[in-house]
Amino acid sequence: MMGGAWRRLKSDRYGMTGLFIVIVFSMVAVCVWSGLLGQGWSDVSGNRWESVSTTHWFGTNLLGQDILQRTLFGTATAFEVGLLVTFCSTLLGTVMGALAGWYSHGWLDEVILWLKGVLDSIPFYLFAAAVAFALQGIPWAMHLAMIITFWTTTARIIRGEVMRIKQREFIEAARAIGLPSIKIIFRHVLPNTFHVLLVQASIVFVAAINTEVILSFLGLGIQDGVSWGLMLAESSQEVLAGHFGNFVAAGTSLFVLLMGFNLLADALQDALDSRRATA
Amino acid sequence: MSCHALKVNDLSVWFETDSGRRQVVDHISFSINAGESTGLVGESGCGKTMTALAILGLLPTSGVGVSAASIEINGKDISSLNAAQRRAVLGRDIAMIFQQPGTALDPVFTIGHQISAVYRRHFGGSKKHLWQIMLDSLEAVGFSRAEKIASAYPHQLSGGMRQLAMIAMATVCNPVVIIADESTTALDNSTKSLILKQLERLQLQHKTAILLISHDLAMVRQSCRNVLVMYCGRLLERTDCQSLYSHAQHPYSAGLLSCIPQVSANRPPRISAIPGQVPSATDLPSGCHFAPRCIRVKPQCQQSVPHFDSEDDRAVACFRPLS
Amino acid sequence: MSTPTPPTKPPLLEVRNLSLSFHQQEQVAIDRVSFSITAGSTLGLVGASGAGKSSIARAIMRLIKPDSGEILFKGKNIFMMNSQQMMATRQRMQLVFQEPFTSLSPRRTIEQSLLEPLQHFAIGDTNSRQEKTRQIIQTVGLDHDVLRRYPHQLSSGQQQRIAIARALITSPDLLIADEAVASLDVSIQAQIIQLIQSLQEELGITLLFISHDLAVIRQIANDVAVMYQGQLLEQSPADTFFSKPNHPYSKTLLSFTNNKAPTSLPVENWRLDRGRTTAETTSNCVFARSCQVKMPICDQLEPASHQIQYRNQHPLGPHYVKCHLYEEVNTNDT
Amino acid sequence: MSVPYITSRLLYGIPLMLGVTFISFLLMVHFGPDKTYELIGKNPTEEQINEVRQSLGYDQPFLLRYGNYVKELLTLDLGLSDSSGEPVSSILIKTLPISLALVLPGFVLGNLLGMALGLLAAWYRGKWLDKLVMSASVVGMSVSFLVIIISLQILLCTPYGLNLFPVRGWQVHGLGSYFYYVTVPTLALVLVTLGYNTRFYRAIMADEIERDHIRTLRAYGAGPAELLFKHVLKNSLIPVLTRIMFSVPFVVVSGSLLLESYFGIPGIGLVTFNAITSGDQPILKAVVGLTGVLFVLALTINDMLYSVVDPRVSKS
Repeated sequence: MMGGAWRRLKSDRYGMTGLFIVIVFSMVAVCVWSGLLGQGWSDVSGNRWESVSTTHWFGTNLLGQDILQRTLFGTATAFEVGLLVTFCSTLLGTVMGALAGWYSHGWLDEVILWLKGVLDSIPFYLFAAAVAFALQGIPWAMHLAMIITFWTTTARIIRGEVMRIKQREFIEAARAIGLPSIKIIFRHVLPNTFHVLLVQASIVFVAAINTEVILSFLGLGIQDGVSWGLMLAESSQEVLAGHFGNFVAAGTSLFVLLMGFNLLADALQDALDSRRATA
Repeated sequence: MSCHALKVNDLSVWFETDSGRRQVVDHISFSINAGESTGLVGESGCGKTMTALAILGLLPTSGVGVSAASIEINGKDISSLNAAQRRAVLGRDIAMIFQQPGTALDPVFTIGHQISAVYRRHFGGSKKHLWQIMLDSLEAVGFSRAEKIASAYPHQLSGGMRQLAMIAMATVCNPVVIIADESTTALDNSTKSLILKQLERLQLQHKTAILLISHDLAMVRQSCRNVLVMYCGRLLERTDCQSLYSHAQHPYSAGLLSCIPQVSANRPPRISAIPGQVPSATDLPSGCHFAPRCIRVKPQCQQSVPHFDSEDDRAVACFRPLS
Repeated sequence: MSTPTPPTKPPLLEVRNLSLSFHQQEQVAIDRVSFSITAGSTLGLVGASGAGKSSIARAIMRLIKPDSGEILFKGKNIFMMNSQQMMATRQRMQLVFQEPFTSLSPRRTIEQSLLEPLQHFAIGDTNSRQEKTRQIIQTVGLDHDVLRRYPHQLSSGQQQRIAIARALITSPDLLIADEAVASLDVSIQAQIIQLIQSLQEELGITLLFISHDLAVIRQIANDVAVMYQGQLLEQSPADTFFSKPNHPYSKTLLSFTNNKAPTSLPVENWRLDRGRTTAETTSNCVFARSCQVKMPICDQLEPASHQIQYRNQHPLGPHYVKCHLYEEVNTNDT
Repeated sequence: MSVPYITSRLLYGIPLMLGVTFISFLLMVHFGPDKTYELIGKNPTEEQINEVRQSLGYDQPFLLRYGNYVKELLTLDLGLSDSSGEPVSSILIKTLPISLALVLPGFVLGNLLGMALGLLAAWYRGKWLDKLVMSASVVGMSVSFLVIIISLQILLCTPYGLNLFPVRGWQVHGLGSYFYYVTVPTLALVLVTLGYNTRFYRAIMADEIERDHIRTLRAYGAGPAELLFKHVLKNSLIPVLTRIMFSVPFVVVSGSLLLESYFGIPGIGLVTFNAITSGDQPILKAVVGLTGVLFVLALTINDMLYSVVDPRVSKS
């Protein structure tokens, strides 16, 4: 089944382009983490607002820091935020969604739905501000805010899938031989939500990177280190004076990576579509 | 016999796929006279529904190919009409009843609104007039409290009632031809036979021609005069119902008949089955498509396609027909 | 012709006064249903959709909990069993569903699906389990190479054979088939009926065969039970039922099958494909509204289930009818 | 729409409102920063500290403080702003109209355009037009809000571009000046939402077009206009309504937050932004609590609209 999906993905030009982009960027991130790239992001290596040259490919910023180095380091930051938020919120969303769906219309489902409803009712940026307000000084406030709000969508999708799968006869067949619920969920229910999860995870990844930019601009984002969001926030002061280095470097990187993920998510959706897989 | 209610001439339907053409309807021709019912039988996946959708021109335009020499209703060719001209014919001269009564009607409009909209589209008229026409058609299919049904939404009716409402919608313009595609398959046996009775009664009244598509030979036997047997996109046998059941000529027809369990006071004989299964449209056997499952197969069957005489009243596409 | 079953033989499965309502939908699913199946015989449970047939199957498998009543398997009430006894009982009864495709777990190979019950009940070791799957695949008329495939790679007929194989792999005493041939094409349906018939002969399995189609029931069942709106209206040996049905509803069902349906009935009165809500009163006969031979008493009093006594005919088994018409005959006779 | 249905919907909203207010209370009041030391002088005595804590209500039990917070929200008696000393409620009343005037045009246009493009793409599903619209919307979805704002500013408001509109600010006196200041923010809002909206509406409409009852209508001679504008639109109203209701907080609140802080427009967004940066608790807790409550109210109304739109809803 997965083989067929991979075959369909491979024949999708846009999807493969997306995958290529994502792989290139994640390799940059890995290089930054292992100390091969972007280590000079905070060094003052030139004068303020130097223009493009062979030593500074994208010029320098206000403080004379190399914009290329900062962009490369920002890639790693983007992946840190993306991976952490995606992993935690997907895990939380899957557990909550599976519980709510399996015990649908029970008290547990009601409680989870209520919690989801409450979290969905507070506009996200305000919620992030509130979390940052409550956790003053803690650098993970932004990540926490994203995880707390992003799991609800995953949970809603998984709940719906589980409720749909629960109706299927193969679940009744498993219950008829007395298989305990937990085994049924892990063996027969969750594997059938895998394709939905994969697509949803790539959407969450995009949302996380996108949100980091806005939160950084609002002063609620990354506390130490540098990110594309911080660079864009910086650039908003500079563009009026005609310094486009930060804006072009961070804006383009952000666009290309998000585009790559969006293309990949679309292609995954098509390739893993169960209706096409059964046809 | 000069003018048939419905005359289909050399109709083909195929899917364009990555792996090439998938022929789902393969050059079929048939005709139905006014006031007669013809059954189109065969197992699922043999092209029955595709035939119906192609006649009405309802197949999607991308990825699907349709060709026909002509499709005539009362002698008028509808296969060459443009979209707007075709819309003027659909519902007025030819109507279709679908398989799933649960989803075939729009859930957010009342039954009455949907039926009168069909009539208004083709003939217009005042609101009062439309309402009366609609009530008449509901009463004609057997509803005694038509007004109540008219103001109901589809979800408020049972499956059988929805299908009856669908029949009212099909008959409101008094069409020349009605195509019923597995219209009773989703219903209980009891509801099924009541609905067939209503359809037969309306047919007698209005001299409508009916193409009854079904996999259920028992049902076709009850309500049709002629029968077409279809397999893998081709017609294998055409005959009147009586002769099909007394002596079917094609081995496939005979096989299908022997598959039907019978209700009888004495314990019936053991059922017999056709071995194997319908091949997929991507992997059709050469020659006669039925040859691999046929008990009377001979070498010739796998090499060439047996001729099917499209003009004759009785025809069979077989090199070794049963008597 | 089957030999008459001696009345002393204890039934494999006995259902007593089973009742069940779906409170959320306010539907009466099962209303005081009692019947029994002797070992080795086949009971055909017939009725329109929504009559409660599937609910009975699910209650027997303990997939849903009835409101009241008892289900006895080999004389033991399954609701009183501890988990160990229940585990042993579950191994002895199995279920086959209507939809072949959704019966099989889509992301597991056929072999994994077949091995699951064996592993769960800890039957045999790894080798003997694999041997068993090969055997059972042959029993249902398929080749070994389907074991490595996934459900969506098989045709619906093959899928249903696999579903039957999975049900048979623990060598159960009771097999419940819930509309197991209803969604299949005629030629595939005939093949599956043939398969079930040969399984009956070779394995002597006891079968509860649920269907809305009397013609299919005629092929397979020794006894017939008719359900209507949650109640059991008639139960009799198949040969008796098909030659001389007693309950007016049974007669209607048979006449529909032979297409001798009455057309005079206003269609709003067809309540044949609808269930009964909990709000509706049960102080009358449930079939009274659609009955063609209704008497005044039918609207006032619910008939009891009576056993029909035969004088001349050799009884093939007990024959129960829940209708006022036969109450009178019976009281006159005794 | 029946009375019990309305009541049940209203009752369903109550636990949600309690939850929303409770969470904002927890985050901003209970776990929020302790303001005692900002209000007192150097080397305070124990007594002074207690006095200030008492005046701030810190000595009261948890539930009572929560109760007071809910009461503040209900009576709109929200205290004074830390930074300006003005009553919070009058700040909100003053700035709300500006925010609405700023984001509503973009919100409405973004949805209308998205709907039109989605309908077009769904109707020509699989054709080149569909592919074009879908590719464009993926591009649109991949551009960050901030990048769009900065790009538009460069292109339209600076000498590096066309230099047609003001770089920032909001001096609105009439319709002319309104258009002068609102155009660039509106364009930004439309561009950032259009990709998502188009995809969403296309998915909904494409599903509806595939429905059996649409095939029935085709079989009975209904033309494309009748299919699309009568049946497809009416059947897709529920997801569309939900979408609009759910996107209100995102677009109106988040949109105004970002646009106003960027363009320096004195609406609620800017007030909130300043409150975030300066830690002005009375304003933040009022904004978060009120938007949450308003959102729950909107959802409740939304649920009620369902039963008007779809006859199946009030039954189940």
